[in-house]
Amino acid sequence: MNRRTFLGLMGAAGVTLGTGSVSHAASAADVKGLPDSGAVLFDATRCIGCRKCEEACNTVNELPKPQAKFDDLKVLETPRRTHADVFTVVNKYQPAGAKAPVFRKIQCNHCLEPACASACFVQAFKKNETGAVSYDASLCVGCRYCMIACSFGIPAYEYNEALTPRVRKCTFCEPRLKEGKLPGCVEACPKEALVFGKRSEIIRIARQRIMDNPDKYLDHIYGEHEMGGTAWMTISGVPFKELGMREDLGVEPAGSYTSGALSAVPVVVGMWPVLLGGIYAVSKRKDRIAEEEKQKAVTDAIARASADAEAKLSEELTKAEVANKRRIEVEVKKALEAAAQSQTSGEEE
Amino acid sequence: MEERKQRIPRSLVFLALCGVAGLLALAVSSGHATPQEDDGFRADIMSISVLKDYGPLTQPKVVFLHDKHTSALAKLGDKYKAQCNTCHLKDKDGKTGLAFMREANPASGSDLKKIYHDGCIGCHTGLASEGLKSGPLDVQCKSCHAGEPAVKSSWQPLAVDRLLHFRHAKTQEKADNKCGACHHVYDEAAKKTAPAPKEEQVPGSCAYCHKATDTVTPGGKPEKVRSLRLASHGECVTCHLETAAKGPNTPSGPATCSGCHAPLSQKDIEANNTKQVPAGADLRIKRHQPDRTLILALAPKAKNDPAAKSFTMAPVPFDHKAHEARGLSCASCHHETLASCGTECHTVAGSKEGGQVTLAQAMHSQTSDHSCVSCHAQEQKKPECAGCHSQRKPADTQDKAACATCHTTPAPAAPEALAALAAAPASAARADELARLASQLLDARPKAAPMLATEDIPEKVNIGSMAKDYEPAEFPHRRIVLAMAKAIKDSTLATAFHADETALCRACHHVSPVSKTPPHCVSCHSASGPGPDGRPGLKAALHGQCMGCHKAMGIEGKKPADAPADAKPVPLNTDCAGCHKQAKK
Amino acid sequence: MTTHASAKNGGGSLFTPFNVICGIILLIGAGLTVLRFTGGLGAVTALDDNNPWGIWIAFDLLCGVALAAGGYTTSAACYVFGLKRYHGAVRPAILTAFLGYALVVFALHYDVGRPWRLPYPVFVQQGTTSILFEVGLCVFIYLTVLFVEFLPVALEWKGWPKTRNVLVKLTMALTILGVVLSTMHQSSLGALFLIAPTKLHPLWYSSYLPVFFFVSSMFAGMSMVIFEGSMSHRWLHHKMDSGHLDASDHVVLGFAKAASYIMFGYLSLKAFGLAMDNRWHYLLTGYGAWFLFEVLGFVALPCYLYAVGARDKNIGLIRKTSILAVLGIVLNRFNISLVAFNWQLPSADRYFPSLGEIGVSVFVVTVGLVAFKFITTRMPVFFEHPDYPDHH
Amino acid sequence: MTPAFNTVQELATYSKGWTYVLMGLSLMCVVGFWFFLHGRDESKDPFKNVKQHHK
Repeated sequence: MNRRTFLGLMGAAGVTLGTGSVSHAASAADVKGLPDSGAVLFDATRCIGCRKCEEACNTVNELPKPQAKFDDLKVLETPRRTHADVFTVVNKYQPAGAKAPVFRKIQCNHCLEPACASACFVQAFKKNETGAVSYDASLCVGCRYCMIACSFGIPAYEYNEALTPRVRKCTFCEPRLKEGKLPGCVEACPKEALVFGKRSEIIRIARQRIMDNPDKYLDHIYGEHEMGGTAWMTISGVPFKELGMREDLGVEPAGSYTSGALSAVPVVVGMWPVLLGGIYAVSKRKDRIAEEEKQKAVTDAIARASADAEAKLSEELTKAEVANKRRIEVEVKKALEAAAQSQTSGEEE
Repeated sequence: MEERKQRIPRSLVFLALCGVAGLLALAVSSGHATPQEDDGFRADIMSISVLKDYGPLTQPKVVFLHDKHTSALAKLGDKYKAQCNTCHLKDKDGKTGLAFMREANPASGSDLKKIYHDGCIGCHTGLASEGLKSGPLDVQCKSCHAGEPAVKSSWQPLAVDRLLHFRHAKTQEKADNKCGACHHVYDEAAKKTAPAPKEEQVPGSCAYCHKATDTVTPGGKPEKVRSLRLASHGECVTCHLETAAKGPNTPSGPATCSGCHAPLSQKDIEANNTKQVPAGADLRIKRHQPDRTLILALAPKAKNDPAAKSFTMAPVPFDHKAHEARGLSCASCHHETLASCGTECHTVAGSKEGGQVTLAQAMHSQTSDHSCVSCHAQEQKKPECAGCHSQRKPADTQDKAACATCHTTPAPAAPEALAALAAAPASAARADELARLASQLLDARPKAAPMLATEDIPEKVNIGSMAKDYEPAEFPHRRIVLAMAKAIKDSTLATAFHADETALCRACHHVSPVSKTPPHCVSCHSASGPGPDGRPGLKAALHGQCMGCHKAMGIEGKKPADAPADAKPVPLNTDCAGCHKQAKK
Repeated sequence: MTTHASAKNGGGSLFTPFNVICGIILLIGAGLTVLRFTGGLGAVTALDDNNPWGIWIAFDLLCGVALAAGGYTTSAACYVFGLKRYHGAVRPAILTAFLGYALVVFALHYDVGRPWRLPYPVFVQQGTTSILFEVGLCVFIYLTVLFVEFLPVALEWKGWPKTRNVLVKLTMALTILGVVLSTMHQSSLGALFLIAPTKLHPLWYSSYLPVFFFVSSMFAGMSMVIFEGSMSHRWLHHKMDSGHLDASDHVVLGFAKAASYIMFGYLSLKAFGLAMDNRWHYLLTGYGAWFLFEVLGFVALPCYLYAVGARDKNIGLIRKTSILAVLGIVLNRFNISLVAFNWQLPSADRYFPSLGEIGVSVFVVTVGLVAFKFITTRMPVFFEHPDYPDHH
Repeated sequence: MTPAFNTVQELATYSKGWTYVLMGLSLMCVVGFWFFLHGRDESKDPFKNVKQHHK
């Protein structure tokens, strides 16, 4: 759809877009992604909402302790989102028809093609081999475009930092991964509602569970394809919408939505000078022609006038032969005057 | 210039309005992910799209709430004198049709459309003009042509089960037109249906003739047959209304959509059924069915060769009566015809009549709601069973030994005899013989599931192999096992299938060799976390078993009924210290 | 004339109502600035994790850039399309544009977390996939271009003919460069929101967003030139020479006509946008009404009124219409970045600007006004410098 | 009313179809609008402005 309407856009720019989309497609085809990067499966049918993962996350990342202790489950009554000092939250949902509440863990999904990375104008975000989408505060300008771009609404911002505010989000515990440890939350989960592994493996496991218990799970792995695929995936027994997960995200990576506009840019650089130069030349030329025509009109007029005068003069001369000298002089004088007159009037028209 | 001077203020006024409207609407709609808010469920949602028989619809379907209209009209009192006939016409024999304001569909779609538009909008405007509350007028198509209803539907089909049938039959006991009140046959002479007063005259259940849609069989007698929907509403609702008309003290059935099709009303109906039907009453609907029989899986080629010994599978003794007593109606297993499954349709090899569904599939299908296995699987969803069975994937429940639970061969009966019996044409004698053999097998079945001797069941188990932040959990092993055994004691199904004494053990000690001393969990579930194959680690396995079971049985946080007085309620899944105390550091 | 002007200005009392009001606003602004850079964004703004962009982006950036489009439209009209009688209007337009962009950058220093890193995307590490990178780059270059384009004015004022004449020779090149850059970043400001199809309301989201923004920036610029012209005429009439004065009516009529025509095209584009993505049914919702309010009330209506004004040579009507059109641009940018953005969030989580934010925005605009007044009362903007009679 | 679509292709065909219709319309309208816009312009003589300007 997007590509197609983008065609329209290019049409508006009056250019064939071969360059833009084709090269885009070709280069994209060569990219294999990171099938063996780290991934996590969240199984909503296993989660019991004990908030052990939140606690672990808080400790591992040395985040400030919240007022409510982590074993206080009343917190679950109100839906929450991630914040600068909360990288993950578990929310409680009461799906229509389900007898027991269902819980869902929210954190950065570590997209395969991250929107934040595609949106960041200093490349502060990067998808790594570990699977983590890491953030480099030493480059961040704090424009918060990443927060606009993320369709999962994950990145948060230190609004109360005066001079060194950072964007904050789940790090996938990348340092721990590099030490061969599990992410804090995964390690802490008492039910293995969170399982860590190679993405390819994780998808296989998820499929296995769905196949083994067809009436326990919906036949969909959320995150396998959403937004071009994410490292954190979810399987559930209730519709994902019931768990506050958007089902209208589509399978296009966020970057693909802007690639069209981006490939239109060079077209502008290439064509505008040409078009504008052309217009300039044309308008210049029109002025010149107009100028010339004006000059011509004037000179013609003068020429015509003097010609008449000449004619009159000679005719009078022939007549004058039969007349006496004085009368000739008189006539000549008259003729000259007439000529002079007609000339001036010629100039005027 | 002047006109402009007027134009501007006018356009500005328009704008102001548009803007205010926009703002208000914004304020209202802001933050609503979906424009439609779900306010409750209804059982009377009809979507009117008859025009689609005349070509593609140019408007979305009309969403029509039938009860809403009837109740609203009823409130109008005298304006509702005509009752149903306000919207439904009487035909020449004074029977009220089910179509809106017509006896038959007109030739052209536009006429039909006119009938509806005049009918609906006419009535609405009429009411509105009298200052009465009315439905949408013709201003905006969308208000009627909504396509999808804004409310969710709770509509449930209502099956006339044996209880309901019994209650209806009871009302007609004295009447000489007993069965005929509902059941009818086609009288060729009169070219119309005539009641079938006597049992033997009844051609069968409604579904036998009345299919999902109107059926026209050229040359058939009759040629045209109403759909089950039209038939049932035509008969039931009309009859209910007529009885109701006799006066307040003649009991009558519901005449509204929700009366029959709303889940709540269906609960009431069931409650009434059980209340009004005497305990010992014989509820069976006599359809020449056997009490007990033997389901034979005879290979096709053997059909006309009595001597053949080729059974594809040992026969299954089937207690038809017992299954009826479970509250099943004919339709629960049979399709509209009551022919025995194996003979014509679901043959061993499969046949066209049976939609190529073989006998084996018909009986074992996990998905169809007619098969034995799927129905038994439903039973496993009961709380007392779900604890164990929700944890096992269906595959686990089908170890091959289980086949023999149903498929058994009567001891003396030689295969030849069975083959001959199978091939023999249906007859009373054949039926009796099958019944005899079936009884022989059924009576041989254990009356109670075998159990380990109580002392062989460890009383308490200390689960502490990975105690770190928490002290070991003391697990009241024996009490739980005994409770489980007690819960399923009375179920013949469970008794039949838990035929071996360790069956219950395997609920938790799964996929390990059958034994009184099963291996420890840790021998398969690593204490260091999940296996690469996705097998749970020890902690998750244990938590999965306990919590999963508590949740599935719905006893989480509750005190089991038969628990000793001193027992504390089953801990919540999130109550860690409920099972193992926080370790003191 | 200049000397005289400045003398008069300097001589008169400083406490004119204008100066007093500006002074107060500037003081408040200073206060808020301190607050912002000691307490962080949270101390001044109503922004939160769901709504990372507020009016500092919606108004100061999006509207600022759009309304500063007068620069490239006017200079293009005059130099590229050869409408020489617009010459008198070029300098004010360039000045407004230059100030506009300067203020945009100025305002960004408040909105962005670490302002001193604003050069990073250009000089340290380039996030070339980011639309914002392109915007930043273009704005950065274009600001320079505008500065060079405006420099001659300052030089005439200071009286450095040589450099001035060199720069004037560059006019053509600079103009075309300006149009190229403007096309790029004006459209890219719209493209910024392409990445969030699930957050922006379908009526406003379209893969045409870049085109919408570019096209609307054209008539935004023209309307702004007309509007700003009428303002100047009110307050700075004494600064204008005959050349500028008779140019200005030409400009008003010509731009009204052009704007009206472009608006027509913009309207068609809007319709195509809806049609391409088949978004019609949303028009029946509350957002639909609001959308129509924007498109009919602040594009279609001005489009029509401009046309009428141009036909009747009705300068007054055109000037009034220009206000409507400018408001329309503001409304559009606000809708896209605030009203229709995050439309699916519950109303409790929606954003509404804090007084602090509004304060800073007002402050920024005031700074602009003051600068504009300062320059126009001294430099040869509305009049030709006697030593440099306009030659073309 | 939008009919139901089974494939993106169908949806696209539908919406693009309408887009083409609209394109046609706008092309027609733009002509009308052009004349409305320039309806009261004084004489079409191209040199008029030039002369005026030259004076």
